[in-house]
Amino acid sequence: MILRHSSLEGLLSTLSTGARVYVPAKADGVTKFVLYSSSVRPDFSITNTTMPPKDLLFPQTQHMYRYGTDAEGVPYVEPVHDADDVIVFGMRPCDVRSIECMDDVFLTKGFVDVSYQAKRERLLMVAMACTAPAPTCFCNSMGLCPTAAPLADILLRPAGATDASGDTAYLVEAQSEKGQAALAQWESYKATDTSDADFEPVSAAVSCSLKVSMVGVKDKLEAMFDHPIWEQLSKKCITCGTCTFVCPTCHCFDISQENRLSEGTRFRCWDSCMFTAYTEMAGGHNPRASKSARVRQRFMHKLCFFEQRYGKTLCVGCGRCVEKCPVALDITCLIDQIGAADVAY
Amino acid sequence: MPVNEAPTASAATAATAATAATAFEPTILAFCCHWCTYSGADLAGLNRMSYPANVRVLRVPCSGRVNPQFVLTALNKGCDGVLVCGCHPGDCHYVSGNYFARRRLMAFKRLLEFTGLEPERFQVRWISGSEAGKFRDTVIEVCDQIRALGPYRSGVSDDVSLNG
Amino acid sequence: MSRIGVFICHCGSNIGATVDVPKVVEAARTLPHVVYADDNKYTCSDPGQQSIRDAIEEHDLDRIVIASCSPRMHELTFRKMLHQTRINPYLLEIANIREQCSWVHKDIEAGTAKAIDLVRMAAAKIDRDTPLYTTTIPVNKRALVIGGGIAGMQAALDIADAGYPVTLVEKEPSLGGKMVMLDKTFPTMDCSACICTPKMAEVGTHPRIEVRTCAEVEKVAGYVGNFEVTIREAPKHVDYELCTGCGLCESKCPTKITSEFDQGLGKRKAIYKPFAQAVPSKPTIDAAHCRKINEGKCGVCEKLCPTGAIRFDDEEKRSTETYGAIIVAIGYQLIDWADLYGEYGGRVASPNVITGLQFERLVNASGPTEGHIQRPSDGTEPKSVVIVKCVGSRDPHKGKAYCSRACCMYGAKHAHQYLDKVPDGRCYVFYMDVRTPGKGYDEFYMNTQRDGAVYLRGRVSKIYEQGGKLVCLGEDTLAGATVQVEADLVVLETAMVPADDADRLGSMLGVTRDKDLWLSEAHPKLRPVETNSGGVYLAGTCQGPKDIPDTVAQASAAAMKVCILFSKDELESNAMIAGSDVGLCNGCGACVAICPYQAVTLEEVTRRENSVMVTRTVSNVNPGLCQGCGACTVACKPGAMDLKGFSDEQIMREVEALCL
Amino acid sequence: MSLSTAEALTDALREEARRLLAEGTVAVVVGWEAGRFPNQTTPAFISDPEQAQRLVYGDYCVNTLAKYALGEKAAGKVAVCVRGCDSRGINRMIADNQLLRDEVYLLGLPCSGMKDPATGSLLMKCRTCTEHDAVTYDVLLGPATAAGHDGASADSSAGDSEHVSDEQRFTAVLGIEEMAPEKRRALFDAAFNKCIRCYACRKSCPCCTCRECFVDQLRAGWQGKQNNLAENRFYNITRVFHIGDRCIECGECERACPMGLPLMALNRKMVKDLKSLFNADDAGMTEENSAALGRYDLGDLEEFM
Repeated sequence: MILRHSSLEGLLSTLSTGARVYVPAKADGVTKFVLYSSSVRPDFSITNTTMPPKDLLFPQTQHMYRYGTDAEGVPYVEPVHDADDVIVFGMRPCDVRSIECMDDVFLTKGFVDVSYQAKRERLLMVAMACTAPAPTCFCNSMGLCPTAAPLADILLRPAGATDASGDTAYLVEAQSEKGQAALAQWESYKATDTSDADFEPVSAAVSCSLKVSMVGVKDKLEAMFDHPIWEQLSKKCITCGTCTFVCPTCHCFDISQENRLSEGTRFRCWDSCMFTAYTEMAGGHNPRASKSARVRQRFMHKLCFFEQRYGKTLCVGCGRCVEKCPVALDITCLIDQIGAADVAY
Repeated sequence: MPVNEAPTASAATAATAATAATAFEPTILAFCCHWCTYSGADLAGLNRMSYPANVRVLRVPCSGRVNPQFVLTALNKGCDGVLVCGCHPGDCHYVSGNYFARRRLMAFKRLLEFTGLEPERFQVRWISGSEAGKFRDTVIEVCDQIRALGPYRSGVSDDVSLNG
Repeated sequence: MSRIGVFICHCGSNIGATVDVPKVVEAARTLPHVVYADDNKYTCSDPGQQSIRDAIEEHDLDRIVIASCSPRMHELTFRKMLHQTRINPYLLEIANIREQCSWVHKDIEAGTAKAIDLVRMAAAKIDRDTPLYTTTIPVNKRALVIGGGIAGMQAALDIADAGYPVTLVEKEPSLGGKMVMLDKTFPTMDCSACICTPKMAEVGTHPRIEVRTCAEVEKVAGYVGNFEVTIREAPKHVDYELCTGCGLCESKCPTKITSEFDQGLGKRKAIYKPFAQAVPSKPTIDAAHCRKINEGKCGVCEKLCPTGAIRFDDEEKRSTETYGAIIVAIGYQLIDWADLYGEYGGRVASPNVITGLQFERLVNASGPTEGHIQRPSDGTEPKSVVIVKCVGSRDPHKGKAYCSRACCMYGAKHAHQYLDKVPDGRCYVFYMDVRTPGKGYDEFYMNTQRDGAVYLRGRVSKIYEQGGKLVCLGEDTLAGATVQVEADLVVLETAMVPADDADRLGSMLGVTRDKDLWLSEAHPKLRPVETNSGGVYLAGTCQGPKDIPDTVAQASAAAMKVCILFSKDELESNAMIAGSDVGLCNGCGACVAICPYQAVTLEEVTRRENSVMVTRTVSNVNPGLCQGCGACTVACKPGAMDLKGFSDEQIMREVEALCL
Repeated sequence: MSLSTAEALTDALREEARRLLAEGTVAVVVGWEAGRFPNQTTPAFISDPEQAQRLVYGDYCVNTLAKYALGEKAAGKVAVCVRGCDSRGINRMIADNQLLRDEVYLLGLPCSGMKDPATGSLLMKCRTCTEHDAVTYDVLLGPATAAGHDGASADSSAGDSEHVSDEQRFTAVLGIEEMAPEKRRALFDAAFNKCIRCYACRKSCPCCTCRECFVDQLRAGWQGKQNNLAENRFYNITRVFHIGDRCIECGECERACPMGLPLMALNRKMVKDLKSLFNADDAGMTEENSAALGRYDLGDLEEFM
């Protein structure tokens, strides 16, 4: 179906009657996916929101269960379920790919994370193809296409050009059964004066200007654990958690609890492999005490270990870390350096 | 299943129940130095003065021991107001503790108010061991002020969703 | 897991009347780690204490909460009780449900709820209590007295008489200080030297007092009971072992210099005793003025000395010794009025404008004029004298805001002495107030007025010379008129200010200085001779202006404090003190700067960190010095510094428990 | 600065770095090198004299480098490129006993304010900078900046035009102070709400040199791990309070913050108060530690009574 930009608002308010709908928007100066309401102005021109949508499945703080002892001293445990129907409207292809990576971690290989699963099952991903990748985007190099998002339930592809009225139109395609079913609610908003056949969506040739070569990177990295490159590269890293927290695929967490008298809550929070405490053991020993070891871990995980385990890189080329790293420790430069490194593989 | 409701309910809760939920009763934490204000509070008892039961005294050796982080914790954990009391400057049992406290807390109070905290919610007073009346009056005054302000909203329960 | 016992006291009906004690007991039983809770009619009574001891045994308690009266009342009682059990006496918290609950709240419901909260706070806190132990530090029973004036001498004598060895350090060549410069002492008009010099002799000959003159304290390390003090002695150039004090050298020395002792009014030699009765009664060579030392010529003294005691090549000596206690008795000096009071002539004032201390030398029989009051300018007897009080005192704009306390009396004394010696003279005293609080003081003042001294209430605004006279312009505020008095001599009763050394010594000893740099006592009312540095005491005017009786009284008081300290072989340190976590400390030193007791120092440690040996600087708390105020804990950003018994975690737990 | 100035300074910097490394005076030189994107620079660590030509200096050297001295000093003496902010950071760390002056060799560089590579406009942190040029250095490469920043006061006149008045420096603080309390609360609640606690602010701060930050310690009641308004407020206010009397106002925290929190308004609130209340010195101007909360004066204002 074809959807005109001008009818999006109506669609979003209809959708938000049955689900929590998140749209890209700027809130308090930060671009992210914001819960849609009439006061929210979605901005589909944002190429990549500063904060990825991952927290809709994997919140920064996730309460897991409450526990305690009751008045008779009998212990109890109460799981926390808080999943709602959620629609993410306007995800970029890289963000969709990041969910694919998170699915690998939280749902496959026999390890199912119940709270992730609960949210994931109630998530509808509405993707939006990119027309103008940002200078920091490099998803092509990571094997993605800016105009395709295979895992999305519904894909919106804008027209290659704005039509005479100045109103952008989108080609809407369901890519899953869930998406197909969801489209029923959309019917009343579709443009009736044009048909899919007449529509020329944004070209598949849209491409990122930033390019790196991933050829041999994984294999080289396998041989580079003790390479001096890590020591050099990590010097400028200040070991903040910015890259991990803005990364759509970083999924590490730390479980802790807060107690009050005889009850408490167990929760998990995002953690970052850049933090010293990430690997610190109870006795105080830290197997990854040095900055270089932590920097190595992060990039190894992104470009090597994840691929070994799940067959894809854990970097989707969204460029968020490239943009936000306060010291410009740029993963694309690192990939270039690995490519240039004289390492047999 | 919730636990321990009746016996461990806080005074504020109990007091609220007593007045049939008509009025908000604040929980106020008072850090009092052992040497001056704590003994002033004891003297108020000795003289059978009367003041609202909303205040809970937490004894510290010196007002210089009061870490501003304690104040933030108290507000986060559910106190509606925090009072720090110590010896008058010049009378510190430990020579200079309250001079340091005075500087720290002056700066800290301004910082809290800068971020929007009502000035009444965090106050500092110097109350000597003989100023039982001042202790009572301070408690009454602070309690009235905070009762008028209503409960403090720390945002501890507002889970921050980054997207939303 | 701790095993807490909670004991709620009824205190007869003191608590029971407005707190439902059984309900508090019920609530206490539900608290985490509370394995036993009970009430007691009177917990502090023998049966009450016994029931706690029994419960500790019976229920295997490892810490206890007592909800009763204020900890200021019975904390020590209950700690002593725990001494008789296997529980560490510091594993005790008291919930104050009497003074701060039952006695101030009339509503039983609110009172009970608050009592429950207080018990819950105490239980939360005690859950994180750890056993605390006092440590003992040895006491070196030797005292150091700094300053050989009347205060230092009195303190040294008292301590030595009590049986302890004393070292007395005096920076001048003789003991005696300011008192020995005085002619007579008010109000009794005893001859000052007559009562001071016997003390000097007693100190000089006391078997347990070692006197070091021309000496200064250079460095102090350590703490109460264990001070390491470095003393520097300037060269005297005379071997006191050989010198007999015959005085031949002094009489033949060709160099004459202005005498410090005579306040610039007389002369002395380059090899000299400051005054006849000096102790030690042996001369010193003033190297700055000695011809032999400076020009290589002369050497008369060396040639004449019958015992060969002269040592031109003498050098300064340093020694470091251990003392258990230090008394600071460095006295005062007079304010340098000339810079502050240009209207009195300032630096170019007439020589006939003198200070009270100069007057003392003028009127003294062994002074430069042999007791004849003469004008310094021409040696004539002044027929009119103006005495100006409060020069530099009570004058915040030019001098000091405080009252120097002794000047009213010695101003009256000077008027009396002048009128006594010059019966036809006229004496005017300009004053702001006359303050005579002391035994016989006001009578003395009244007598001076009867002697003929004219008291004019007001400040002198200008003094200038005219026709060989000094014209004093001032105001008589009682008459409401300006007055002009012509005088032959003007005596300025100038303010006392701290000795030059006070600031340096104060910072070395960790004794705070007040805004005027007087050394501060630990408490203005209750600890007047102690300082905030353990083992350091104050005597005399270094603490603030005072007269001789007060100085002597304070000196004896300080000596008594030292004797009390020395009556023990070991000192028990406070158990509730700060301690630093070496692992967290980054050695920034914020705690060092903030500690009023100089208890925190930075030191290097070498330790294994993450499998590597590392040497770093970290802070260290001296348990002998720390008083447990906790100011350092707040200065410590990473929370490495914590206070035992009031730890961050304990306080946080209390806060949390309160908010449930 | 003009292109020719930048080039001349870059040449001087490379030459000095090469010399220092070749002569063995220093083990490493910390400066900037070009990044991937136009005008982008990134911190550079040069230990081989042959690599000195990688160093650049110009209008886009946005990183304040001081804190790198701590990480590099183990290898030997560290040469650090310093402007006002970097040098004050070095002084600050010396005052905090984290660094010895002898462990660093400071290459002073003139600065007329750095620009945002994305927009070409003067960085926020440079607009309110009071000290452009290094306050301490071992060698000065190029003349001190005579003219002001390229921003508002640029080219006004030669001479002392670089002075940023307290009014300019505290503009943001004054603006917030004037707001109604509810508005201030709303402003900071929104800011604290969006904080993701990545700790880039503390990691970039030359005053944050604790071995283990309070937030990393699992202490009951201290700093909770959850991300919510209350905990985020606790973190942000405590961070300010921990560094407020030592803040050198380099603005790195705010620049590093990926979420755009008004961190310098918070820092400067304390700087301003301590200055007006206790006559506090600007931090990092000397190696002395004059942190206003580490001392007191008997005559301090009494408002608590």
